[in-house]
Amino acid sequence: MLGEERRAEHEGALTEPASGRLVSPDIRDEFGLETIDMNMGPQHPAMHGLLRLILELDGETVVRCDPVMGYLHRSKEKISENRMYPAVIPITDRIDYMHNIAMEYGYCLAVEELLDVEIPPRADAIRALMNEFGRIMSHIPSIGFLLLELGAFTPILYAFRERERIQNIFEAVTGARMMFHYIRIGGLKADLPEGMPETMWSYIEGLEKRLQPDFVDLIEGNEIFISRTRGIGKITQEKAVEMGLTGVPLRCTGVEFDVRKHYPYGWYENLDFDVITDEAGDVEASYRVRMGEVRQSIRMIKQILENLPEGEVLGDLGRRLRPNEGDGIARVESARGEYAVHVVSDGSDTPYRVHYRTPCTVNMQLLQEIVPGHYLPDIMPIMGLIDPVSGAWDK
Amino acid sequence: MVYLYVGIFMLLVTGFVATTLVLARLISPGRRSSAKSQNYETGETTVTDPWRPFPVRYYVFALLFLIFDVEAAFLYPWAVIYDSLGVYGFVEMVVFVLILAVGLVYAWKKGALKWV
Amino acid sequence: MGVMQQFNEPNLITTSTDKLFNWARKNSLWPLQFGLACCAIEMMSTGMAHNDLDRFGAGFFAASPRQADVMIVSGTVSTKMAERMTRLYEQMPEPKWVIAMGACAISGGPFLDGYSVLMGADRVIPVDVYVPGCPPRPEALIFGIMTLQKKIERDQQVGYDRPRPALVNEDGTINEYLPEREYTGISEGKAPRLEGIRPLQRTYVFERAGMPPASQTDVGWIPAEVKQKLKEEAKVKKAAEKDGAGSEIEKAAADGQKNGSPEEPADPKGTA
Amino acid sequence: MAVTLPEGDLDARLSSYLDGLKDRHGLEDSSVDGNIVLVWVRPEDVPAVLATARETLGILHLSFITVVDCQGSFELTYELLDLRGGQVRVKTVVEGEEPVIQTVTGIYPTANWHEREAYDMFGIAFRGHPDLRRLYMWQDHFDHHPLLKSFEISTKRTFEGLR
Repeated sequence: MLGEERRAEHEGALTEPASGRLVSPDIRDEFGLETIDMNMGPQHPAMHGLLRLILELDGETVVRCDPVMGYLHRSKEKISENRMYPAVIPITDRIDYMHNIAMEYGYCLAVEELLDVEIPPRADAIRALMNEFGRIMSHIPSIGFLLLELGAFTPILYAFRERERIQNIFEAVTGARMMFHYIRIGGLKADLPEGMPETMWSYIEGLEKRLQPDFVDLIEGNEIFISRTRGIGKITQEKAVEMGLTGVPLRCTGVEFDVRKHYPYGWYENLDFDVITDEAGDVEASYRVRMGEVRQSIRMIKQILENLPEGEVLGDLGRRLRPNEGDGIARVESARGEYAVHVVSDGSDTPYRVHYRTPCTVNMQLLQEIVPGHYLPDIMPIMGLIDPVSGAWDK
Repeated sequence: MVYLYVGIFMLLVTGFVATTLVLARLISPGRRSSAKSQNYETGETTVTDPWRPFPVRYYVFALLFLIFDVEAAFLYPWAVIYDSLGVYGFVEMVVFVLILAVGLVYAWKKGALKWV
Repeated sequence: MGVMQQFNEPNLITTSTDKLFNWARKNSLWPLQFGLACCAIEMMSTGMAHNDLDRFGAGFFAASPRQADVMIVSGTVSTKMAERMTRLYEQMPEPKWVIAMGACAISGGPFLDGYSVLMGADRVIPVDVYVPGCPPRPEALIFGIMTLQKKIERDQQVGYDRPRPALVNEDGTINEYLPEREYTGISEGKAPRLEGIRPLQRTYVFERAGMPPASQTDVGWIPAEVKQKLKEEAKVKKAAEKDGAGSEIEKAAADGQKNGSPEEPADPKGTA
Repeated sequence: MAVTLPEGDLDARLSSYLDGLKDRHGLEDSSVDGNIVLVWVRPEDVPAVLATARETLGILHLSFITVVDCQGSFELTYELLDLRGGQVRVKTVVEGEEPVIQTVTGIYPTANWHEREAYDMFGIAFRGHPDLRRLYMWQDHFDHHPLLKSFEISTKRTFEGLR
């Protein structure tokens, strides 16, 4: 058949030839059916970027799912080896372009651990402040994307309205809407413009009031949302920890692990917040965990804004950063999970090797384990559960 | 006399549809090419050939839908002249609906509605 | 082929219907849902309520290329994605345009020295409008779409033909974009740092025989006869410069013209 | 079916990890500073060390596997977290251009894609890996491993001239 030679050509992409086994073998004998292989390819609205899933379908049920990545591989690690230390920050901005500030934070912490330099407290506080704003800027649109994939168009409009307002705040503070390049090794680029804490404060109170009517009432009791997400993409605690998941997919199963709480860094020691976990481990639980984390971020921002320490913002390290030999590892809690950077330096101007542990790469393994057995349309909510960003999983 | 209006209406509809289709066919600067005629699979070549035996569930569902769609089509004209029919028309329609309900129950029990 | 395409040079029928069709095509541009990277997020916020694309009729992002008119290449095109992008471009119906959004789609952007990044979408498909920025602001994308609409206004149905994408050979099959050029030991393209900055010779990491020229747009858009005219002019100017000893200004003018970026491609239709 | 996470004071746990690992296998050298247990191990008993770390010591999370190309030998770093503040860093050095090392997917299934990425970028083959394919680059036609130091790119910048 035509399919046979074509599949030989794709041999590399498939783990083993389409097994042809069906979910319910009894139908097979009557009509001699076989499964069909299909591409949910790079250009697909629900794939959160460029991901190709080779699905083996029996009717509507997915029998086997094999993700193929690399369509947005931009060789960030090779470029990071080719630039001076401060020049790598714009590259890290483009790793997870929904929560950029955490990516810079992780890299700068790793290099600061190499240089073991002292960060002024005001810089630490503003770093945590902007990090939490970035988390809200990333969580609310991901809730919007989850709902958009289930067919509801209003939440994404509200989500991007919130995102526009936070982007205005980021533009006032850092100068850019998305690629901030704001956190520098040893501190920050510049202090907050005056009058900024007041605008942040008013925005946060407005957001807190708007959160309930715009998102929670609209989504929580919705019949379609419940029927499409409850029990879909169920993960047990052993499986989640075994697969190395971190961030929302891990916390929605009930395992309480948050890098800000258990491996504290920067200003997070003297902030009290609690780690949101849920028991069910399915897509609806991930929605609740994300919404809870937005509330925790609002609470943290208020604490930081209340007692913002004084002092200058950029510890001076001189123009030429040349850390001594050794390797610095730092991990940061980004909106998608534990993001770790391992910088190996050999004493020269450019890092010898930079390894980015992006949470999306690891959380994507969920697709291979969890998707088989679900219906084809259930892949969208599961992608909403993981909420990956293609810049992060294709380093 | 009434059927004249229906005839004009039919003419208008087919005329409108015909002109739009023919006009589109004429104006479009269509340039055929073999790459364009490949079937679209989100940017990739198809992994297996889609022309292969398809699960029978879809066909069974289509049949059931057809039956009850036609039943609904019969209900409309009946509902329009419902008041002039009196009890006799009402009983007649209830019997009709009941027969089809029996068919639905049979299909349900047989498991035709179970979506694997 | 449409009935208009039988004529091979613009005549009364085609020019008079041009205005109507261009007006219709201009105001209902359906972009293809082709978000690659960070620019896709900016494209989405352009499509959302705050700065709206629906004002230009371009708000409906068609999921499949069969219904799309504009392909907004928003993000980095990796070499693995080049073939898929060409296939999507081929599968779009005929009056189609391409907007290269963001520095990565224009020329590789911040990933210039990456091994797996295609240096600009115009290396494989002809691009109409470049929207610079990394990522470009939503207003910049809207300005890009308005420029495309101006371009569509001046469009002609039979005047010229779009160049064939680089990866599509004559019989229409699309071959994989593979940089066969040996990678190791080609780092001679370093820019001298100290004395006057010479423009860095474009780093043809992916140059190989039969591959497209520097950019599909420089060459693609000049119809054959106009290119012929340009060649003769250059030859004439070189001859004039050789025999006339010429004063310093004239030589400097020639010199300025020589190593500047390749001169603007002449407007295909010669109109203003 | 809840997952039990290690409790108790951090330093006590770290020292227990250290002696747990020490008496099981002959380690070259190991040290504890801050909250990190650094352990150097020969390549062949990496799976054994990780197995004891997972089963007996209860360290559940393998954060990442970093490969550093030291021009002739590869230095692998397995970063293990016990999700409550402790870090165990298992380091090995593998000689040779095309090294082969035992896989740890059996113990930590999350290592599946980390090892595929290491194979794709450095060419290290992991014996026993379920499906060792390239993760990012093309499957065929591309027989380079991009992150090796020998794989030069065309715009290698040098900074001697700068102050």
